[in-house]
Amino acid sequence: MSELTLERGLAAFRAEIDAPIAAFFSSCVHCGICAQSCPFYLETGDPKYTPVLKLEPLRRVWEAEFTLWGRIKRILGLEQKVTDAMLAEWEELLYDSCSMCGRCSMVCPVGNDLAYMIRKTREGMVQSGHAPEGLINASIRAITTGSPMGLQWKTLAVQIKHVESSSGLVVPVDKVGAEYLVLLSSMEVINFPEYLEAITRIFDHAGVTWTLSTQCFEATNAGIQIGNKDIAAQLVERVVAAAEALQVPKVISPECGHAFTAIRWEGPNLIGRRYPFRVFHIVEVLEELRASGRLKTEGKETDRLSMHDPCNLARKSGVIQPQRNLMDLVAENFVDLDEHGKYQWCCGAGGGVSSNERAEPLKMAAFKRKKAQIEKVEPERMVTMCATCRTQLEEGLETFNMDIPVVGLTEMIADHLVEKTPAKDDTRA
Amino acid sequence: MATPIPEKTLGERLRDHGLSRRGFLKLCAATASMMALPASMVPRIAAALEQARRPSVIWLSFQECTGCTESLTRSHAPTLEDLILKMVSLDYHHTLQAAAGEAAEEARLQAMEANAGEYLVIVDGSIPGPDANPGFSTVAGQSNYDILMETVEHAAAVIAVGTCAAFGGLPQARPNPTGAMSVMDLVKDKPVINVSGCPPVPMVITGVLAHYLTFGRLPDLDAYGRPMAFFGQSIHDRCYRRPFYDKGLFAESFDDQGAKEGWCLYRLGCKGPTTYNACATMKWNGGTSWPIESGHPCLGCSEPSFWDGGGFYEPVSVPLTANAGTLLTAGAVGAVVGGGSAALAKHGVKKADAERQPVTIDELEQTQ
Amino acid sequence: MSDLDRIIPETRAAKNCARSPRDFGNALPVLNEIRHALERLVETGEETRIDLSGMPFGPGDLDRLTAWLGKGEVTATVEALGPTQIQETAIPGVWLVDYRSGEGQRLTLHLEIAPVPELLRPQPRDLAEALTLLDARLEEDQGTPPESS
Amino acid sequence: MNSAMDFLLWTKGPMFDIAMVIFAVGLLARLVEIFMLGRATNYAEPRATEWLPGFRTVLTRSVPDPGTFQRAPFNVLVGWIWHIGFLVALLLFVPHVELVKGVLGISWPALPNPVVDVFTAVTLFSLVATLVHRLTHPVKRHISTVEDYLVWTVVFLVVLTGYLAYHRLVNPYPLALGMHILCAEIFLIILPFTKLTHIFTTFIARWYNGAAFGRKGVQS
Repeated sequence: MSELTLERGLAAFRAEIDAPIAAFFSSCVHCGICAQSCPFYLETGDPKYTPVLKLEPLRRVWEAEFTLWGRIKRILGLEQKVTDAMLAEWEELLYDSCSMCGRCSMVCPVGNDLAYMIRKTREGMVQSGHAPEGLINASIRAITTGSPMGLQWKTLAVQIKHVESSSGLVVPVDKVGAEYLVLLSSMEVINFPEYLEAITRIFDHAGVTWTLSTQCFEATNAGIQIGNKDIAAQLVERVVAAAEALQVPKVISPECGHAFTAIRWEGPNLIGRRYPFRVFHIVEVLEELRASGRLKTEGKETDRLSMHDPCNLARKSGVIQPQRNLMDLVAENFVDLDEHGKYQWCCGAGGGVSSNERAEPLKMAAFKRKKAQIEKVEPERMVTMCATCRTQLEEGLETFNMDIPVVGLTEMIADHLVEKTPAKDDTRA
Repeated sequence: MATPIPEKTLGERLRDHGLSRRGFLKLCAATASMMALPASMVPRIAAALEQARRPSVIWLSFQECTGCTESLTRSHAPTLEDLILKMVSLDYHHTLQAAAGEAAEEARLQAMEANAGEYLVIVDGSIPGPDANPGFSTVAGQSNYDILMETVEHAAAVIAVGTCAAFGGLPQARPNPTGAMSVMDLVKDKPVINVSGCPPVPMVITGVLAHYLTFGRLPDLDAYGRPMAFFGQSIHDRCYRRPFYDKGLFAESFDDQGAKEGWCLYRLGCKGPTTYNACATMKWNGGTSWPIESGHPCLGCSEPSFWDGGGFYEPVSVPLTANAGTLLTAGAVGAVVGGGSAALAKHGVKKADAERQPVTIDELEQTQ
Repeated sequence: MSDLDRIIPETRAAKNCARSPRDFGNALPVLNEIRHALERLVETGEETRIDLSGMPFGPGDLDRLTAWLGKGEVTATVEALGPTQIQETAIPGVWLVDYRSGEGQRLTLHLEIAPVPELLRPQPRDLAEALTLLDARLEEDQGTPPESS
Repeated sequence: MNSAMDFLLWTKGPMFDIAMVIFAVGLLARLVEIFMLGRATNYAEPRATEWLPGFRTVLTRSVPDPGTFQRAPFNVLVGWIWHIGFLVALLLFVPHVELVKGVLGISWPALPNPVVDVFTAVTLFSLVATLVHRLTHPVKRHISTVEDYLVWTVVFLVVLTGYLAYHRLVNPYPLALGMHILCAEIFLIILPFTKLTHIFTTFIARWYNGAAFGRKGVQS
């Protein structure tokens, strides 16, 4: 029976090296600025968490096999070898202490996209058998059950019933030819069922046709987090198959950061072809509805609100202004954190850190950066649009005894929808 | 022309020739100036010269152009005439002596015998080395090398006058067809003083003689065996145009405004920064001017390998042979090498991709 | 070119470079050196000689210096090994001593900071022989001029 | 003959050729090694084109975001100062301009020597500061390798010998100049094989970074 080995890991590192990787490693001057952008270094003060150092295994393979001088060094016996022991040591650095938030990619003076390199390095870690247990289990569950948390359709079906009874609306399922296929994340289904009700009401309000798919409802991708193409591709294929089966032109990724980047940016490359549909984050869809006047709201939140931009949505996907436009729609006392948008700070839970139980202390340490940001602005509530971020914010704020509730943006929009009766008149007219 | 060892001191001799004490004092002032010594040294020089004795000098000319002799005979202070008559006994010099043929050579041998161990040998011109064809340069059928070695054997010291004698000069420039060598390449067991320059500043030649005469010993020398008094500072350091260099004001062509204003000639190829000589203070033609003052960059003629040290009009910082062609060729080679290296790497990537085993959940489970 | 032309500066050279007036050059440091020497002369009587031919002067520097020093009351010529022109500058105690060869070429040019330039004073050994010389002359009724030593 | 002038002529002659050839071969090899690897086709629907954001990042990445500047002001400022000083001395000193003109036939205006001198002195001080920083800052000390110190030494020696040569503080001058040229040649020789390649590859890296983020709608 086949097994994961160092050789497979090295081959995976090799296969991941492309022109940008070579340019990045060629350019690093060890200035250490990346550490100043990493919440894991900043909040622990341990220099081993310097981002560029986390890439050492990949760098060694690049130097030895992709440079002239490296080849000469290899002949002279000066090669720095990548060993199993080394990879075991680096497992913590590449998984526990990196949420792939990409902030280092934004500040590196020579322009290195470190998050891109971390993602590629994880490929070799998986192939060599050095991925953390929590992520392995999530991957296995995702493949075998369809959900990283082992959630079944029957659980979701119960949620759908609740939503339908509380809203008096129908949640469309397996509706061929709908405009949007809505995907969910297991965490939302379990922790934040209000999201499903919110989109049901908003889409009904705006007259959007949409559907869920019994074939695939899960948007999250454990393969992306653990860093393995094979698992990631299988999970993406499920989404594509479901969308193709229902012949939808658009797919909506839920309030989950990595799920969006997985489907939106990595997915087509994982399966090696363009999608027959387009992918949007729910915030993008809401913004489009708002801009086209299909979102009619009344009243505004009056308390002081601030917002946490999920890294995957803002910095890594360019969705920054839409959520602010939507906030302006429903909040009159909104204030941004000091560093926000593409320069926001990670909550500390992304990139698989939240699925990696072992990383719990580091995850909480990294949160302190966010905590400090929140303390500076002193909001009464925080708004966000990622279930993982939201969970982390709630846990973190509770840990530090800060009484600041966290709400999802979509629900907040749903709360302010104008009552539907006049809309019926409109359709009649 | 051979002279016996002078029994009288120089002071007595000069007075015999009718020189008054004021005249002698004046001679000393001129000598101090010539030796680049401070004027405060004049009394000491006077005391020393009073007691000095005339040395016998043998002048040998080899592969040379007579420019050095020309330079010396135009030395104005004191004129060579004075020097010959009053200060040294020039017993042999091809160009200047009256005697010719056998008699001339006889004069040299006589002087050597009469002053064995005490005479000075002045050499101008480079010498075809012991391994070169001796026929490249001969005097009276004798090779330059043989004459030099024979003459130097009982000399007190050798003064190599001019860059050819000091460093090989023009004859030694690549490809050095005559196997030319400098005096110090060949003479290892006698003190050799190099008075380099093409030609040397005439006062420097006489100054070295005056120093030997005055103090009875050789002057302090630099790493090239040149008298520190004259070669201790670079042209650049003593150049009156130095303030322009320091201010960054340069002539960029020979007729631009900078050239007319007398700005620094660095960009026109001036070798002043790397050249050590006394031109900036001693000047030429009776103190009238010197190359930089007349608007021409220093060629660096008093330095070794100056003929092979880059174009006269190339600034000091310009590499000798490197050019864009070399760079482009090397770049092209690099591209090919890199292409090979990258192809190899790319092959590795493709192989890794082709042989890639997908990760299965079974495999993941095993690592638990 | 007459000797006096060389020693007593004219404005000719200054005019030549008037187009590019320069407030630097190597004349100024010499002027400072003269000042220090003069100070020593006044305070301790120490005399100083400065060799101007060894200075890295640029065109016009020497002329500018001599122009600055100006011309004093005393001019003297010593005929020994060619002429030597001695010119007092406008600064008492500062002398220009221009040593020339028999052909009129300058051997060297000194500045002497002294009450009287060395060359003008009788040399001590000559002075020692002076009395003998005078006696010899008195003894010679015909008054044949003695040879100078 | 083992003399300063021979040494200078050796550094200006054969050694310069050797250094330039190794530099050109090594650098081109490295650049080809990078570009030939290429990038996989990206099938994801882009939000924007890559070219313009790529070039924008090439420029804008020279200036850090305000937050980073606040967190690492010393690193940023000293880095800026010595890079500017080094570039001014390298590109705008008259002898260097003449060198480029002599080798490549292209030239540009230079700065007055005293200005370059000030830049050089400041560069020397800031280079020392970077070394102190590297030796004392926990992150920099931790991530520094032998190569980092080697490269620092070579860069420092290039500037130092240049300064000494300009001020003629080493005698004889041909020795001082030869040392400076030799150090510069060592710099050229190690450039393609050390982190000094960033002089060229940083623009490639920045472009790739800007392009990757740009196609997702973020100006990185």
